[in-house]
Amino acid sequence: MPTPVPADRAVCSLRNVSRSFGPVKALSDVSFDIRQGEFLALIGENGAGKSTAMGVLFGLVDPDTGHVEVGGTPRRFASARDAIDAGFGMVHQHFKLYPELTVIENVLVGNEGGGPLARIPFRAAEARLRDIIKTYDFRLDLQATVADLSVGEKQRVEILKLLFRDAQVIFLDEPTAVLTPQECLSLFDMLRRLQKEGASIVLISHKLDEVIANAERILVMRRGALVAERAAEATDRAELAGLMVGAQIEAPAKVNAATDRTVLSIRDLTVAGPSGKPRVDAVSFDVAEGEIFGIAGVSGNGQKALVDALMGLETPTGGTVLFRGEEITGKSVAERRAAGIGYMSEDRMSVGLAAQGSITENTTAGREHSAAFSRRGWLRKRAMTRHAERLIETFDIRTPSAQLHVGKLSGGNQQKVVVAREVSAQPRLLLVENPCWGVDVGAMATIHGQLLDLAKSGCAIVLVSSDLEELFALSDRVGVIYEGAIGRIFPRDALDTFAIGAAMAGGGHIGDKHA
Amino acid sequence: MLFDAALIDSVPRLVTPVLLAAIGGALCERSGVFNISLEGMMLVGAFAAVAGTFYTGSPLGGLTAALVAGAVFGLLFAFFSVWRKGDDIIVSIGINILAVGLTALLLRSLFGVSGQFDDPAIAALPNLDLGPVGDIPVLGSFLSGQSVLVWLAVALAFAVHHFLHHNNLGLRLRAAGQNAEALRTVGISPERIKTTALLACGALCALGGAQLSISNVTLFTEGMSAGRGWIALVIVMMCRGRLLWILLGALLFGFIDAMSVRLQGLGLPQQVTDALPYVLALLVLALSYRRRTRRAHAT
Amino acid sequence: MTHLFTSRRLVPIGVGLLALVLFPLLVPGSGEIVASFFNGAFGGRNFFNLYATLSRYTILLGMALAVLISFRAGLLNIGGEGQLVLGGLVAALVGVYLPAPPLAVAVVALLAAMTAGACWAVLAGLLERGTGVPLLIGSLLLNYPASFLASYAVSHPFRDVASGATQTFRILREAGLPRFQGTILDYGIFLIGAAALAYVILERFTVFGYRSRLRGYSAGFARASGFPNRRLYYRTLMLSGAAAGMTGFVAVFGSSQRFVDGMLTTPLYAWTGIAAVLLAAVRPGLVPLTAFFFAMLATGSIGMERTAGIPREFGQVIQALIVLTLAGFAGKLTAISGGTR
Amino acid sequence: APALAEGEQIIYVTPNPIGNNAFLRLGREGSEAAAAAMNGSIASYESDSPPAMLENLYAAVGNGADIVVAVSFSAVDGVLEVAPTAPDTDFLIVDACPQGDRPANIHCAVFREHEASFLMGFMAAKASETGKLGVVGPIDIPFMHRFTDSFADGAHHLNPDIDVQVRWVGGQNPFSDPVRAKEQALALGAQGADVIYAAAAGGSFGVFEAAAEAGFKVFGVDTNLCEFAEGAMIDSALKRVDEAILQSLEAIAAGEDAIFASYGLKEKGMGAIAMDEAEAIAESGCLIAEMPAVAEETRALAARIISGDVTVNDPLMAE
Ligand SMILES: Nc1ncnc2c1ncn2[C@@H]1O[C@H](COP(=O)(O)OP(=O)(O)OP(=O)(O)O)[C@@H](O)[C@H]1O
Ligand SMILES: Nc1ncnc2c1ncn2[C@@H]1O[C@H](COP(=O)(O)OP(=O)(O)OP(=O)(O)O)[C@@H](O)[C@H]1O
Ligand SMILES: [Mg+2]
Ligand SMILES: [Mg+2]
Repeated sequence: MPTPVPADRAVCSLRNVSRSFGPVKALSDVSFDIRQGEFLALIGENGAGKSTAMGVLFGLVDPDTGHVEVGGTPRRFASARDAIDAGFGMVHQHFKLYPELTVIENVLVGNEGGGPLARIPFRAAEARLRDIIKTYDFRLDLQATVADLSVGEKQRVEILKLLFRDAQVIFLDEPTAVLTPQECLSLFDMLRRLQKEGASIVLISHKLDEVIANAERILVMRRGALVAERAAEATDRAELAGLMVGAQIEAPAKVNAATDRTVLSIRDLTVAGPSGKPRVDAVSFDVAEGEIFGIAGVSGNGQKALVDALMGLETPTGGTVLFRGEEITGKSVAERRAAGIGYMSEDRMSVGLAAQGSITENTTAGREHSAAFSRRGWLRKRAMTRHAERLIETFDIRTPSAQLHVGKLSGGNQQKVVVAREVSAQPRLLLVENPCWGVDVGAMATIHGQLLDLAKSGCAIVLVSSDLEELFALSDRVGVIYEGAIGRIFPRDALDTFAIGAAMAGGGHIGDKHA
Repeated sequence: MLFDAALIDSVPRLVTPVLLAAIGGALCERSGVFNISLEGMMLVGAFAAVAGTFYTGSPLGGLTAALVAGAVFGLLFAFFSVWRKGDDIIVSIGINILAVGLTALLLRSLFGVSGQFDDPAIAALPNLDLGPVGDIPVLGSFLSGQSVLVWLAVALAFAVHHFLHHNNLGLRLRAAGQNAEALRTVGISPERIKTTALLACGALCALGGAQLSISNVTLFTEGMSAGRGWIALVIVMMCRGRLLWILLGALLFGFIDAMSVRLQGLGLPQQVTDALPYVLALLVLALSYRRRTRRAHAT
Repeated sequence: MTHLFTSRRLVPIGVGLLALVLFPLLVPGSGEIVASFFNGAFGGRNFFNLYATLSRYTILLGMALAVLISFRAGLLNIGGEGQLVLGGLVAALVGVYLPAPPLAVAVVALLAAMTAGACWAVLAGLLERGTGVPLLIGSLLLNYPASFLASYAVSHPFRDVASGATQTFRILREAGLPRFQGTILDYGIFLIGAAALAYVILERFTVFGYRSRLRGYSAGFARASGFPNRRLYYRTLMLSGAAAGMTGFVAVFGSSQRFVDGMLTTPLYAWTGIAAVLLAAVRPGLVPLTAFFFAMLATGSIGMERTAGIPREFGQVIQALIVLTLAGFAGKLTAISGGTR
Repeated sequence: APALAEGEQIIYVTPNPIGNNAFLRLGREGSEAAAAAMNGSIASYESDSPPAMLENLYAAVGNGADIVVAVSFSAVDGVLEVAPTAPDTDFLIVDACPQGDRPANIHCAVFREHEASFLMGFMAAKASETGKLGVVGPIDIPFMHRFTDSFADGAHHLNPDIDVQVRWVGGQNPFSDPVRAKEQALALGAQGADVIYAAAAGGSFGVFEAAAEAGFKVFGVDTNLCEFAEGAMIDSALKRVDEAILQSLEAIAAGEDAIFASYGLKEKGMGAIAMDEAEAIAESGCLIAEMPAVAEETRALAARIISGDVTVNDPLMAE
């Protein structure tokens, strides 16, 4: 343990740091301190430069100009090793885990101690990790293979890594995106305990409420620059949102468009899974024309398999699916699409889009064989391009040309391509998974507006989201999925964060699911 | 007619070159390098072993030369693929061509011959005589009188297995194969790890080549690896880099190879016995994958 | 077309060619070597070597096409060698034994060769979809039985008894592909060229091509978009195998007029085809150039041995260094990132 | 003998790289000797695959060869194609000949390898104590049966009950895989064969090593290889390509058209060390030097073959 330092003293700082990636200025002249024992939050739109700032502090990104200071003296981190040795630890936006190694091996990689040829210190590490697990009530099997863990458990492995090496400055890049409210609570509990023991915490999050609730000091970034600093107790949601975007954002208002004409009717739908436990367990519900049916749940509880079964990507082992009165249980994806079912996958880069394809190619997919885009097997390229250009116009996709590869678009614009394609197909039923993952406040508002408009025009929507705010803003009803089964279904006027959170955790108390 | 002492005796000799190369291939596979130039690296080793033995007069010199040459080729691979980010397959193709061309060229320029180089000065690797063990019927000739590399290869299979699972570097190597970027975030350069793996792979393949050229026979022929590196690659893919399986797989292939000699004696056409190992490999793969997928679905 | 010539990938080729020009200026005596290389690739009496290069190019382009078709759709079919050999063998058997007028013999042989290649490719596909053996491994392993089978066929049941060599009888002479007068180059280059053109049109302008291309970009996307993936999978493999089979037909009905054991395997056509496609980053527009590059290298270094007395191993070493340099400085390919299913 | 023409350019085209291939080397020596005799020039074009052969033939004509010496079956199609386009060039195909009529400028020199193999088989049967013989060949192709089958025929000529086992090297590099060849020989040895005919091209060296380790005797092919298997090699089936090429080129210079020459024991194109002069045998380094009785009987057998009293079947024509 380093000797205690008086509070208010900066443990580390960025000094006039700038960094560009090609034409993109990810950071421009950014300076701030991280103080001993404080809980700091960093917020900003997509691409504001938050992750890059952390990368610089952690030795992963070299600044073009400016430098990092540790304990008041300039330091150059040649690699993450130096940062780790300086007592820094980081939970990255995307997990940095080795899927086929065990939990203990994941923790040990790079922290083994001893030379490269020394034996892996399994025994010593195990004792220490058991201690930590007990202290923080982690519930992790050290010998489990990481690929088999749930998202929440993977998150805990990441944090275990930091605790194992006694990190004194802890960076967390959007750690709560995939956790239940209860899991979030326990995460923040633990972070505050660490803080009490002298650690500094730096949190990046898009969830303004949790930032205000937990952080002491909030830094706001916009387009690579630091634009504001606020004390948590002296600000509110609206102010922060305004600071982030540079303008006021209006969330689209929910209108109730649901009718009583049933579009989708699911009865006892079951999808088998490994180890005999079904991934989707006798799910039944109806969705009406114009209705948005939300599905809440910790990711990994079967929502993906449910949507896949509805789309024909997964073969159900039991139950029936009726679409507009007609049974479609065994139909193919193509048949479902032809019948008017659309799908927006959460895996934007490899399922929602073909990243190396052009915008034109992507906006045609699923309807390439229709008379609009082809004749007797020959593509009508002109029609395809015109269609793409029309969508670029109406959906405000920022691109120099319709022939650009979608992989070159920014995340928000990529998602707009998906939305444009699916909405323009005028579906009768749309299956949507986490449409706003990694999307900033502005684009989120646009996408939400489009989904609401679509519902108004009579389309039924099944919306899977791990973001409760999003579900609450859009849904007419919300079903909670837990271990493949949908238990309670909450009508719009009975939506309650904690009741839903409890249902997401299996109805019991915090952390029960992973016991 | 099918089984006799000579069959048992020949299995270790046929297994060893393939096994050594496969261990090297496994290191690449586990560290996330798709190296299909085992064949070329083996050929280089076979040449260097003969040249080294010829110049130093001792097979030890040959082994050293093979190790160095193999390691150099491993480094070359690493430079173009790991550091210059070249495509593994194209780099492998380049390395294979280079091995064929360079060995033939050196054969001409160093020894003034082409096609083949043999000379009384090329001494064979010593064989380990296990004394009384050699008198055990059948098993005796299998165990005793084999070259030191045979035992080294088997020991290496276990040692590398142990190394991967119980040594820090082994852990990092497996980690590099799983998620190289994650490794970077703990301050370890995946490039270095992969380079190490390639270095070892080159050296191991070269040892396999040495077993061919200064133990199985004591001469060098152009192209004398004769497809054994490809067999090793198939074994690595089949066993997905798991060493104990690789040991088994190499034994199986060696046994089939030795058997194919006998099967000709039964009147099977030579082309059929030649195709046998590959067809068998396909069958084994089909069965094992079938089980694997069925387990994934059913359980 | 401009993007083709500004492509990053062509830079190293340009640098390589530039080096070939600068090399002789800087190293005394090497000018002769470089000249003999280019003479070996393009010169000779009546441009004989150019025709030899083009003749090799025909086969390489055919194999590159076969690889391209499957890689483009994300299917790692590296069994081109087996498909080529069986195509050639079947073409030869039809050419020798079918009692029919020449044109009919040629057409049937072409179709039979394409069918044989397609079947062998589909076999690897069935293995993958039926048992889960990855296409990459299955198609590779199927190469060996194919070439041993062909070797057996021409050593025993179908061998040219009179010659005693391991080859089939000569095909019906009038059925062979016509030659350019007095050269080694035959009209097969038109056939392969037409096939390549047809593929480009198919790929650019048809629904099939659109689907297979996007499937190559992402298999998950193809599934979610409702493409008929099973059909697409087998059709692509069939097309790829058929292209290899057609190349076998061209080799047999073109210059050799019979199937000779080893004629399609020892020159490593299939592997060079893969290298050409990878070097072109699986981009159809670049493949003809990279295939030509390899054809030129091969013919040039043989010519160098003939005229300058430089051992071909030297040429091989140079070729290896060029391949390594291109790989190392042209960046990793990205186009075949899609899964194999 | 008719002299050779003055200052002609000979180009020697081989089906494989010459390397250490004794047969191709001898062919080159023959061509070189001929070139020297006529103050001409000589170049070798080595092919590495069947298609490359045709390329090399075209190149040879393109580079102005007066005489093209092309070796093996894979030259036949190519020569038939190229020769009519170059009426001023003479083509000598060694080891093969086109069927039927051929242009005047295509000449052939073929060998009757089976005759020499027959002698080897005879000697092997004489030398064997176990009554078991072996042959190792590269791949099972008809041409190689001139070695394997005729060796067996020779052995059976002496003793119809003798057992002859044939093994092929096979694999991916059958003509140059001493490692596999050695395994085959060791396996034969383990099954009791005490004399083995090494007809495995490059692989034969593996057979010689096996002989040294396992203590059996061997026979070689093409040239005197006894120095490579000292104390183990009895004799070699000699194939005098150099001699044959020289003779054929002389005939060509004499202006003959479409020469066909077959070289066997009679023409001294094929032979055995046992058939040499006593002095040559003594210096050969081969075991036959210590087996005068066997050598004597072999010479007698050779004489009967030459005179036609004993007919040696050609396995190539058998099927
Ligand atoms: N390695 C890189 N190469 C090129 N551009 C990059 C790279 N890393 C970041 N960028 C760009 O720099 C800008 C800042 O990215 P950064 O990841 O820091 O944003 P962020 O604030 O973390 O956004 P998000 O909320 O989406 O995580 C973005 O425009 C991004 O596209
Ligand atoms: N004391 C220990 N504590 C925790 N993990 C350990 C310990 N000892 C070994 N391991 C890990 O447990 C796993 C099993 O080790 P073992 O040596 O038995 O490998 P294995 O099961 O044979 O592996 P493979 O299937 O790859 O052959 C390895 O991944 C190793 O790293
Ligand atoms: Mg970020
Ligand atoms: Mg194990």
